[in-house]
Amino acid sequence: MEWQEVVIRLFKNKISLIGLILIIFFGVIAIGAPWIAPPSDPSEPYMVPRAGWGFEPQPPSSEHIFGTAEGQYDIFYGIIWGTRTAFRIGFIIVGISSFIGILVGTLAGYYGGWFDEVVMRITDIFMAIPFLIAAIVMTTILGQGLRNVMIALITFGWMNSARLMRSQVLSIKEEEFVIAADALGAGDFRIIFKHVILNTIFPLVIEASMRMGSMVITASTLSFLGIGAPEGYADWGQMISFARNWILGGEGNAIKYWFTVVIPGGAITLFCLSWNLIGDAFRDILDPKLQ
Amino acid sequence: MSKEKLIDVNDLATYFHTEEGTVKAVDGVSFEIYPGETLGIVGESGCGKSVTSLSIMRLIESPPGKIENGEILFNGKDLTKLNQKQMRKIRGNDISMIFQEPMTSLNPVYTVGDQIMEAILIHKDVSKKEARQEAIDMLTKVGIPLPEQRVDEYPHQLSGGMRQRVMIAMSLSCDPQLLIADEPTTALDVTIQAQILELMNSLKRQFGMAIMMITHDLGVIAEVSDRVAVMYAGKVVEYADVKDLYGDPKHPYTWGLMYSIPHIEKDLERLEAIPGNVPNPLNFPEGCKFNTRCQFATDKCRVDEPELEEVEEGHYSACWHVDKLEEQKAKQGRG
Amino acid sequence: MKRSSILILVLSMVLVLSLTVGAFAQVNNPNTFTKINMGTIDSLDPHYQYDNASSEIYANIYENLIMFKEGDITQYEPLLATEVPTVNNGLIKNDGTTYIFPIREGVTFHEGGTLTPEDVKYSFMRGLIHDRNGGPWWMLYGPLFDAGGLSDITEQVVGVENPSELTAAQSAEVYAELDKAISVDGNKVVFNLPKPNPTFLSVVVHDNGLGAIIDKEWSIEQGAWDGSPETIAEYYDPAKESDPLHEQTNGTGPFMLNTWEKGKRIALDRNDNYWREPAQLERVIINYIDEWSTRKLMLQRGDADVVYMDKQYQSQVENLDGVEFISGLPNLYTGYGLMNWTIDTKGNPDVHSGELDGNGVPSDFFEDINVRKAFNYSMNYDAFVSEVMDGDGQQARGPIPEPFLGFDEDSPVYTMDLEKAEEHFKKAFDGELWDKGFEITILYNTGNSMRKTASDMLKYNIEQINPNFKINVRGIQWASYLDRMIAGKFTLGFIGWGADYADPHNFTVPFMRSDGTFGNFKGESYKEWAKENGVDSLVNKGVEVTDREEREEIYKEIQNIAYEYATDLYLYQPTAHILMRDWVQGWTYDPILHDGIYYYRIYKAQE
Amino acid sequence: MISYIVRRLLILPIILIGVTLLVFSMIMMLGPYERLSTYIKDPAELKNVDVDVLVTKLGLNDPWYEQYGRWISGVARGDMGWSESAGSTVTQAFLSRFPATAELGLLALLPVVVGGVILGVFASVHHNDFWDHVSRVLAIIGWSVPTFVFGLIMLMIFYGTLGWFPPSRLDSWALDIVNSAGFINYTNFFIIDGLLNANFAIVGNAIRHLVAPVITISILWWAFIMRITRSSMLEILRRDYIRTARAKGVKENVVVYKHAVRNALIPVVTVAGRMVLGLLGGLVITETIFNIKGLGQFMAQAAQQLDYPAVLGGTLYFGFLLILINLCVDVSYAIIDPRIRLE
Repeated sequence: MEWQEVVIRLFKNKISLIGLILIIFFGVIAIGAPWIAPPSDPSEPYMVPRAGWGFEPQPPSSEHIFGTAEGQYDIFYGIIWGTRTAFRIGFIIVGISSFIGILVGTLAGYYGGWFDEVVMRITDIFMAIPFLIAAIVMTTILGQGLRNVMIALITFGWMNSARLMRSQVLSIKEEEFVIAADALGAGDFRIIFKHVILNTIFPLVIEASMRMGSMVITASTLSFLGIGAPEGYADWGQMISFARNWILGGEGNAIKYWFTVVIPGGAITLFCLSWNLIGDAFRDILDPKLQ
Repeated sequence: MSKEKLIDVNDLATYFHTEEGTVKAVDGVSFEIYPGETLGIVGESGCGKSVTSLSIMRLIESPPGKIENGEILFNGKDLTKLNQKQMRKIRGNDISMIFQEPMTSLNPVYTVGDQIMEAILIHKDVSKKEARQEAIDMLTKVGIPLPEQRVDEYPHQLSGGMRQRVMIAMSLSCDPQLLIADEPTTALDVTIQAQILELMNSLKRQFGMAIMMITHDLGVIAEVSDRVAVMYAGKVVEYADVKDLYGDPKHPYTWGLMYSIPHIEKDLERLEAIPGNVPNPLNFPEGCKFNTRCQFATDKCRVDEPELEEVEEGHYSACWHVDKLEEQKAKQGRG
Repeated sequence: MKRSSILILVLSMVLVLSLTVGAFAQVNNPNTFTKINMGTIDSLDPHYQYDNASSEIYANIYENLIMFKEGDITQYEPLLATEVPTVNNGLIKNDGTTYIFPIREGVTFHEGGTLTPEDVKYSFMRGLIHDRNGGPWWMLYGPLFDAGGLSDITEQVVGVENPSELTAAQSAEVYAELDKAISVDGNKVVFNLPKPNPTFLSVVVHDNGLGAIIDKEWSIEQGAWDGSPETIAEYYDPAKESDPLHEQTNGTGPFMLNTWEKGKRIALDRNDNYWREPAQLERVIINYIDEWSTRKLMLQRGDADVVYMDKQYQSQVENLDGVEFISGLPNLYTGYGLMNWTIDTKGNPDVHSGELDGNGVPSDFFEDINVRKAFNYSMNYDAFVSEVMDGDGQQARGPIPEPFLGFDEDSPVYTMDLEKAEEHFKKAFDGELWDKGFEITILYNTGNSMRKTASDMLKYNIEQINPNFKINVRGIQWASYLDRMIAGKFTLGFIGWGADYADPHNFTVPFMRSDGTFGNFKGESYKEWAKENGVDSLVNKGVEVTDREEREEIYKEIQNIAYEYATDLYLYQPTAHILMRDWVQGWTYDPILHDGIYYYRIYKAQE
Repeated sequence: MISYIVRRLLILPIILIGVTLLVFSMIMMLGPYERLSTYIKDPAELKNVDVDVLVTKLGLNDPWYEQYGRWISGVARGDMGWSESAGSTVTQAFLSRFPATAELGLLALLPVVVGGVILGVFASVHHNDFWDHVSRVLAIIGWSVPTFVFGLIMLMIFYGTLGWFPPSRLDSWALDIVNSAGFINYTNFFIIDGLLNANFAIVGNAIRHLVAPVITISILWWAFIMRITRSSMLEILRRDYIRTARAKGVKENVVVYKHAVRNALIPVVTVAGRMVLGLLGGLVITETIFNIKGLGQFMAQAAQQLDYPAVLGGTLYFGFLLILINLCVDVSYAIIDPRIRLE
């Protein structure tokens, strides 16, 4: 299927259309952040400004339309700039880990033999630790900060792509056109890239779009555990972690601090939802067996 | 003829409503089958022959497929009017079906015995033990050696020919009146093909059922059929006794098929003898649907669609220019 | 059959559900007290433990010779001794170098032994020999031997630096030295101090595990120190896991151990053979739950009687039904910003260029008194007290917190004054700093919002003074925080100290003395300065004199030095609080044990 | 089959040594003083500590291979070391926390897999109609809500407001019974022990405490299983043998549940196996919020405190589990699909 047709179908499918609209919406916010929420200190736009030094979150007001979180961090500012953080986390982690996965999986699948065996055992080793726990260990060791979170999530996030890629390569390796190219004397590198990768990339694209959302959630989980983004950094997970100890309200009013949970929680859920909707629709469109 | 028709298909139309538009897979097809005879339906892939058979079984996926028009009278009952529950009583019991790919038509996770017994248990009031015995008997009848052992094996343990025999055993297990065979031999190699056709012929005599044989292979048709319907683009274009058809085709399409046989070894999938491609089902040409590939096509052919007409006794053809074809045949005969 | 058993199961579940949901008694479980705490218990060995969660358990199981008077940490009452030694009753003799404790009779241990003076001597000797690295025994080595620990003594007596390398003969020699300090005389135990020390009683008092009395015979049976003078090497600095008293207890206190599920829960049962009236509560359960929301819900539902709460969430609980919140309790704690006078700039990202070039700070940045004063003038103390601490607590006036000797509420303190800060910044480094500017990263340990806020305040104010001043605030984990302090790479960061025993000496040493805990992290130039300017000798003098007024003057002087030289940034003394159900009765505040509770006097009743 | 299992078990040591080396080398990125923080959690503990003595005593300054060798030879002797964050030996810490996690995990696995498969089959049968969209979107929403938000909301509703499902594993009164002499702890799985002791109040109480965390986990993973089941079913439903079955006159329900589902389960088993490990990781949050002192919460805590004997022990444990799960997956393939032979 041509890519133009894929795009057209993505727009025709109601479910993926919702997802696309949401992504575009978030994209506009991310690009427009400096105008929507002008930073007070342009050299550190990702540091959320504080409206005071107290702890108790303050409800939405005309000055802080989404209210302030624990520590008087402005939620509106955090959400707007956090959109950029979310895209950055998603694209960088998914991009780099998918790239590593493609490289490792393709080489292992294409060359096979002992090389494949060794590479797959290494993959097994990386997969032997639960993802979240591995990420916690590594982030703790590297220290707090978004960069370190991303390094940790990439380090333990490439194996699925690699295995997927390898199985795709293995199944396509035997097909005629690859063998034909081999016989014609095309170099290894060209064979791999031109034929194998181009013919196997779609399942990986689906997987990647699904992972965009869950990586943002994992990163926010690390923030929730106190080892993610530094305090005050514009990051949705961080904003939710501010809500952690206020989620049950107070003084007989169980939803007194709703805004600390609902607004950042809603943002992260919608973001994750939109990528998943697209990924899901993508799969339906690209899976020839489902036509 | 005096005999009662077993199945009488009248003006059947089955359409698929897709996002891109409506596909008229079967568009006004009529034929009939008498008890004990074999009707061959022949055509290129995509001509609607499989959809016709699935329409009779009422196994068209809906949506997007739908029987839009026509009737299918089976022993006088219109199958298109039955609900699914009534239909299930007929499927596998009165009408059964075997498919092209014996490799994929059997469920890989159940033993062949289980799968044969399933049909028996649905339609006959017998115990499991009896059903098993019947299944073994059926396997014996279709010529599978060591049936007691084979009955507990899984499909992947059998060869392709064996599997097709299992499929036949399964479809005949309830003594159907009509067996629809959808390309039963296409996926098999030539020697096995012959064995399977031989088996079907002998079983037909033994069980006395009618067969609707669907294939793109004129050779197969010649071997087993009594009468033949040639389909092109959702329509029957020629309909005749097998001898008449082979001796004297009355439609340019059939004629094209025939004379391509010697050149490309009976394999019509590629149909190199007839120039041009099968038209896009979403966008059939006006008039006669064969006009884009027909050497005799005239303006009339591009405007009006010919109906199936009796050109000789019992020989029907849908063509404006049967005469031109005759001329051509005469020329070639001389040359 | 199958169906009916499922039905029964479902029905019984419904029954259990409805029963427990429906039950809403006036006072939940009147004889069981449930506390929900955070963190974990380190050890049940009273001589080993040195943390808050453990000392709460020790305090209810074991007893010391004396205890604080209820609600007053300046007065003592007898506990396992029958009298508190004073000069007046003749039990403190020889100018305060001899303390005599008559031992109570008829006290039995939980496992059945009877308390004797020998048990008392054994308990102290065992602890002194253990002296685990990082443990509490330095507090007693000071008054008893004028030393820092067992290794000082072994070096003095036999010249061996590591006590675990002692031979049996050397061990006996060392033991003889230790033995001089404690002796049994009939039913009395006598302590001999090398010189008068006013902190002695506040160290051995109940609340401090090191003074806990254990049963000699029982302990030896369990494999604790065998009482032999020759085995010091074997029992010195024990590993936690091989300590026989790590998870079993045998005290004389009002409660005894039922179960300890490590990291989860500990249950204590009433000691019905207690030598005083038995406690009112039959059982005390302490659960450890780290999630505040869960703790709060359990309190709200009456499933917990007391829960641990961080101060910043008080707005959530102030008006909860059936919940009592008491705050504003004096807390013996000083929080301050530690300034490293000699920063190790090698490979240290926090000093940036590491030089006075506008893009970093030099190693001796905080050695300049003007820089220190400027920083002190740039802190928003009022906002910190009123907003961050919600109005509870106060600005610190130096290392010594209220109500210790030396604390004077009229003493001078810094206030936020950006003009004065500017003035001092201009004078710093002969004006060079003002012209060139600086960039520094100050640190807080992640998860500590108070410290982060204090750092943010400094950043906010100082960056206003001069556009060339740049402060970064960086959160690092406790591991790295610790590492940077030890390695001398710390720049400025907030940290605090809580009381081990009720004496100002416990604060002046770590904060001010050159070899104190924090003094060690302040760099070489501070050490020199503290020695040369008499800070060290002044701190030591504080425990050499016994006269109260004389001591007070010394401590006021120390407070004043901290102010005058702006040695660091003294920020706050917080308050303590407790959050409990309103049916909890008989609770009094004990600033040393807090958040721990002494359950002996507690009972549950609706007023 | 047996020789296959033996061969799989033979690679176990390779994986385990590899994975512990991986984690160990990560830990060795920290300096000795940083790793000391495991033992010193509060500035107060620095009083009178000679940090260098402590570093030497714990051997934190030795070359990495010596430290690793010390650890691995301890493991070979069955001594996994001392966990500072648990306050007990690593083995003890794991044994005491394993039942809580296993009980929760196994109990959650059932609704996750069964519920996910049913949802997936439901959606595939209704392919592209209203119900397909609704169930898909709901499942994706479940997947998109962070666990910590959902868990806290569950706690707020079902404990805070309604009082139905309290946190932790048992109520206090039930814990007293469980800890009493009359109650025999066969397995420390409270449901099973309750049944074995014929004490149904304990069983009821244990179940009550498990409802909320099980739902929290299920919501998250339903989407995962459902998605795989759905696409696998859609593919299977187009297979020829499904048409064969229909042509035999088999009822639609039987076609779907007998002929299609069993075939569609093959990829589901693969991902379910992989999910188990992810699920164990995901328990970190659930256990923290619902105060279940299990392995997930313990591992997170140990990792954050750099309690490396516990982290390494956990790595061993999870590595072992991975091999075991993969083995189970392979064996269940062979059971589901007769074409697969384990050789």
